[in-house]
Amino acid sequence: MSINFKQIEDKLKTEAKKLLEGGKVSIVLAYGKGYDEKHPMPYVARKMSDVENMVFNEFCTANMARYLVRYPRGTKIAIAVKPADSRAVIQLIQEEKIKREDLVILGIPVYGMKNFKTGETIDSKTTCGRYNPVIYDTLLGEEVHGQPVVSPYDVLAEYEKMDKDARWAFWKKELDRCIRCYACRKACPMCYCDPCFIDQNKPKWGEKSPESHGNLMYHLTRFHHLAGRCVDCGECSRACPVDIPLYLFHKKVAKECEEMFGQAAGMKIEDKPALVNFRVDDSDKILE
Amino acid sequence: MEFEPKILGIACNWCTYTGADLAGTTRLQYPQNLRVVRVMCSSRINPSFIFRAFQLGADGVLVGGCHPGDCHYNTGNLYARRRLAVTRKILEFAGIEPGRFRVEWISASEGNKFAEVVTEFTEQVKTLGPQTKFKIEQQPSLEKI
Amino acid sequence: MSRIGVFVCHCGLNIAKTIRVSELAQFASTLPDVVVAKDYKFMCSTPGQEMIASDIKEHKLDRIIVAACSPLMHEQTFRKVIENAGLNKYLVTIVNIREQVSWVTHDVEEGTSKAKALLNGAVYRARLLAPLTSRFIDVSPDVMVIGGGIAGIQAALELANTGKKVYLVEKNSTIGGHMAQFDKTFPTLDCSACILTPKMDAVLQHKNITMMTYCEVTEVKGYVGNFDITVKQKARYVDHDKCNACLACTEKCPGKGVSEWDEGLVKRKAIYIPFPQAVPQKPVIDRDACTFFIKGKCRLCEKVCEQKAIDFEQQDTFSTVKVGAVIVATGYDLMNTKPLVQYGYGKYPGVYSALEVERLFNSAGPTSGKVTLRDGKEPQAIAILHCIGSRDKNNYEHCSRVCCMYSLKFAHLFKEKTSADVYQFYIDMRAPGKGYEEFYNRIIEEDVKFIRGKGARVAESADEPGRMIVEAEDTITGKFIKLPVDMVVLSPAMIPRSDSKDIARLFNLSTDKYGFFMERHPKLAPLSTMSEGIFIAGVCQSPKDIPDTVAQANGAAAEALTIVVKDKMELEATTAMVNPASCCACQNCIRVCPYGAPFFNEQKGVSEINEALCKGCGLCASVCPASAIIARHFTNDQVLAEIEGLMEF
Amino acid sequence: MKKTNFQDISDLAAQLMGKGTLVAPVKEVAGFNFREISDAKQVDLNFYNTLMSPKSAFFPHTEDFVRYDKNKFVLDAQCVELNLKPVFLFGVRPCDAKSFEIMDIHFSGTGAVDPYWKKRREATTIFGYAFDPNTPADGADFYSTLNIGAADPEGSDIFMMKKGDELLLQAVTPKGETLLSSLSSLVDASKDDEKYFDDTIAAGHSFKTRFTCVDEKVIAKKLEDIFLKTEFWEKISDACLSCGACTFVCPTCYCFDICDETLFSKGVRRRVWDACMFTDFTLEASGHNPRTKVYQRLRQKICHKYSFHVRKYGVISCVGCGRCTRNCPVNIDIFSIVDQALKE
Repeated sequence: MSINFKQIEDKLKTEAKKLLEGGKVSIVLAYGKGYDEKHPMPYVARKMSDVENMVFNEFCTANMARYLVRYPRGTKIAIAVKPADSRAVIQLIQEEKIKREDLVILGIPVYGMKNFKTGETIDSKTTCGRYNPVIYDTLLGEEVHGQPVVSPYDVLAEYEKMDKDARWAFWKKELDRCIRCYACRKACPMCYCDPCFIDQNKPKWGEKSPESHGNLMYHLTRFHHLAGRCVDCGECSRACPVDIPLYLFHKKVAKECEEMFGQAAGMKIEDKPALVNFRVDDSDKILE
Repeated sequence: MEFEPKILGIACNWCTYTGADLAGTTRLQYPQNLRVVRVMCSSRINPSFIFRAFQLGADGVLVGGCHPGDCHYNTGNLYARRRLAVTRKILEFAGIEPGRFRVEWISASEGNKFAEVVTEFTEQVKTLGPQTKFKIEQQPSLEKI
Repeated sequence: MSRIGVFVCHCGLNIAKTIRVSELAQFASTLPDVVVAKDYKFMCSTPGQEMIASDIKEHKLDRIIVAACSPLMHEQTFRKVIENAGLNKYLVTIVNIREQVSWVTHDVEEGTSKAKALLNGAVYRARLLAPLTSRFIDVSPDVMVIGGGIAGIQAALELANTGKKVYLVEKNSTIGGHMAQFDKTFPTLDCSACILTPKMDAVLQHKNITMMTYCEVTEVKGYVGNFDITVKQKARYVDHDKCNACLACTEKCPGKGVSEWDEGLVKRKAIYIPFPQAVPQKPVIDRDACTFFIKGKCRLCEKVCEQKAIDFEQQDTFSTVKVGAVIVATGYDLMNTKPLVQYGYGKYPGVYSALEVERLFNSAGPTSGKVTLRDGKEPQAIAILHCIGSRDKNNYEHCSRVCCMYSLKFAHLFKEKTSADVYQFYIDMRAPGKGYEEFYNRIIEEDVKFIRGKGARVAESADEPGRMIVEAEDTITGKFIKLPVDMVVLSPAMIPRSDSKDIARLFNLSTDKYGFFMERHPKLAPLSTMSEGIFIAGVCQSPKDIPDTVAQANGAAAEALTIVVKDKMELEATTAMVNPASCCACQNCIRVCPYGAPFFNEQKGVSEINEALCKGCGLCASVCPASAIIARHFTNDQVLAEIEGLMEF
Repeated sequence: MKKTNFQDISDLAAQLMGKGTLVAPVKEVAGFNFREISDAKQVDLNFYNTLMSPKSAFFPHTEDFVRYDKNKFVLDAQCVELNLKPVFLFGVRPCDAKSFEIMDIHFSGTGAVDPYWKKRREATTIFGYAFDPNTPADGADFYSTLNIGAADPEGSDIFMMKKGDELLLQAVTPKGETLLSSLSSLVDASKDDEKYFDDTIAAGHSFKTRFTCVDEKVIAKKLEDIFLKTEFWEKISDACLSCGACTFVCPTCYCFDICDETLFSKGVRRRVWDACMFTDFTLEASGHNPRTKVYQRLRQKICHKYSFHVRKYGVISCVGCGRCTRNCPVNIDIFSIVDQALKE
């Protein structure tokens, strides 16, 4: 079995038309033509005529949940979500940024997506490794079964094994490259603060110039802010012009949060984000 | 000369800070490497305070709060426990020795525990040596092209 | 640019002994924005305060740093000083160089350099401090007193006499507490009931006191001046409005319950008043002992009640009262000595606990005041064992303070009522109260035998069945003693009420390791707690005798009065606020706040904070990813600056 | 004209390093970048174009202006003086070389002269490096649309091109001439080479990247006309994340922020790149922000480059290097937007 992208695209268009026509939603967040086939873009359909510009192929990696918070509260939105993206939607509902009843979720089961910059296949190494969306109203394609289930955290083993000095050397080298274009936070569906803490002058949390310590402060704090919230879509790393493997750190934090608090981000609408929650019987062992 | 670490303490007003005062009132002796910031509750501690402290040259950071269940603000330290646990994991994955960051629940009546923890933690940080990874060098680094 | 004045206190030699204070002041004067730096023998003294005030004027200072003792000690003092000198009181910073430096090291080098680092942190912080203005809120004029023992009764009466309305909450069906169980009180040996019952009656009669017996506090909302306290009225199954206290029901009732008042020595009815002088004089039904509740039939009481006051359908009811201040006087329990198997309590019938003996002496007690053993015989030899569980590292380290005295009282009463030999096994005799030493001397004269040695074990006598052997080491003679007796009285440790943890949780009180409520300051604020507007009195704070308890109750009443006497009160200004320009509407603050202070303003799409509910913990500020919440006086930039200052040197 | 074997570039590099600072393309994790060379073997000319533009040679990401110590008694502040050795900026593609001229307008051409830019420019000899007109262009770039040839020597002091396994070097300016004649590792080129050189330059002019050429005045006018057509701008910015990736890789974006970085009493006042796509770019001290919406910012960026800049300085502030398109996380293509605008 393989993913029939064309079929998904057709179904996406049919659904989008239906939804827009019936006035059930005022916008459809999905994918549209880019400057060439390999470079599709996030696309917002507002009118019936927009639907023709929609596409879906293996390069449609963007997490459309990122755009949800851009529209006024109460806007009726249909959104196309891949597995990780659906978790972002759930997480945003948990955080009361959007309401479930304002959304029509068009689920897309996928594997074998490709990074449009490198052409590499995207798998559990850089994303959450799921094949089917966690939540949807309509599924644009067949549920994927029979694909190998790989833990999204397997990729961490190599880094966890490292000696702490080596790990520091690794992160220093990676983070030192950061040019502070903030594509990571802008591509992130969960980063919706405006202004971001690092943009502030009072307090000035970290240096604003792209040097080691400011970069470190920005990224570490961002990892913390996303603890228990990161849905492991991997968009931050794909957005990064200098290819910093931010996903590794996010995965590590997500893994630890899952182990400590027994809950993964964006899996259940009823959950409360782990870091603004507690259990009286949380063990002190988590501090050791 | 023996390495004398700089240790930042962040203590909640109601338990650990009061406990530290009690250690003083009972004249318990402990190493003088600890410099305490008083906050109202351990939950006030923003993780970035800790990252920043290491950048500013802290060799260790000790956080003190009320025992879980005894928080002056009911549940503050229960949130703090989760947040600081994550802070710890982040520091560790970034390559900071976990022994440089510690959270202890010290009540207002535990002056002796305060003194013991400070003594023990100071010793531990001494063995780990100076913290150089996060520390910002005084000289601004070279321009980047 | 701020103009900072630094004032270094010697605290006599307390600080000056381990910190080179003049060097510290000299160092301070080199720090940025520091305009003047001085050291002085006692900053908190009048000349010290005047020096600060005059320097504020002379040097146009706008920030003051006092390096002295803990801020928990004198922050308020110095706030007042600078306020009187025309500065906003939040612009003073205290550097704790006594409790956290000079008292914890002997090394002058170390002490001085740590003091410098701390001072530098304070300078960094002080530069960013902002003046804060207090807000005023209306104060509810009423007071709640929790616990209807002598402490609660006294506090309630004092307050009521000033014209304030008092709610007196008692979980039992009568007020009176432990004192009602006593026969005589030391050292005067006046009858306990004679001095207590008039007060109980005064409570009942007082128009300003609402007695809430058989009630428990279940929820506390609000804050100083405006507490909303939910009280559960446990179902009594007797309508007290209808009941005329004829007590016919209690005569007919076939049910048998354990008499709490008689320490379980006898049974009482299922519908009962705890003791004849109980206030109110109206019965309640003990569900666990009532035949109807157990077997589904009986209802004898209902039949005999002419008032039709019996109501088996009654449910627990809840009511909320608004008060400005609360006095907690929940008293004590005696430690359960059963687990201390070496003393044989519960195993040998001849072993009694102190409160049981109180009941034996009492003419209204199970033996009508005759001292007889459980088998009805009069004891021939009695051993009173002090410090059972207290002054004991394995159990309770504290001294229970009253046991020596009541043990002497017991000895006297035993001598008066029996012809038995009475032995006191003590570690130290402690008789520090007024007339106590004299009482001790009087008992020595009464042929009571004192053995200085803690009772180590109570064993069955091999020779005389039914008698016991008390084993102890007489530490004066060094001899090991085995004394045959037929009655052993244990003086167990006084410990907080079993449910004091719940009270602590409800009212946000801290407790020490045994559960006694912590006072705000052991010397200077022994009746206040860390929770504003909540005061403590009596044994719930620490073991004490009746005179001390009554004195505390009066004190707590006066403390509570300082709050409710005013129409409006000033709130701490160190609350949190939201900067709407930065708020990202994640609503984390709303999710975490223990007090429900933040709320979401749908219209503006941002969180806001109800400052009257805010207690200034700062939790919201640290969970706010956008740093939009400003925790006043502990703002992000103030804390960061302080950390930077602390790490510089 | 001189030449050298392509294999022996490291010798040339070593020689340049002996004369000053060499800045040349180096292969890195995310692509090629201009770096100060410490080992001649690092220099690698096997690249299409670098990830970051070479503007950082004159306009570094951070440039310190003043270093100070807020000592209690004196404010010890010192201006940062640049003491530069001669700099050789090696391997600049024609479109990028063109960008320096556009940047000169802002840093030294309009009255206000930025001493740092000027000093760096003066100290630097630029080695241009022709695109190969025989290999197809990358899908993202469009320099020919802006009338820049694949092998334009304009803007370079010395212009280089690859011929087989040889590298030809031709002086373009007297500064280049002087340097070239002093480079002993090079040999003289032949007549053939000279012909090849001229032919390639000519071929470069007919080399076509994407889009057809449009008069800059027409573009400028059109953008001005539709400036207030909010619907259009909203539509084209639907995908934009409003990050700074495009501006930071752009060779002609010159906006910067001045900020102070302090540690304890010491501090530095420096210039840091800023991006008009950031929300706080236009945030005023009062709290007012004239461009809070993504479309406002993207419109500003497009109109500034293709309209306002033309009206003010007569030239488009874009060289068609395609970096913004290549590095956009959501594949926004800047000239596609201009193209759509023209069709509006």
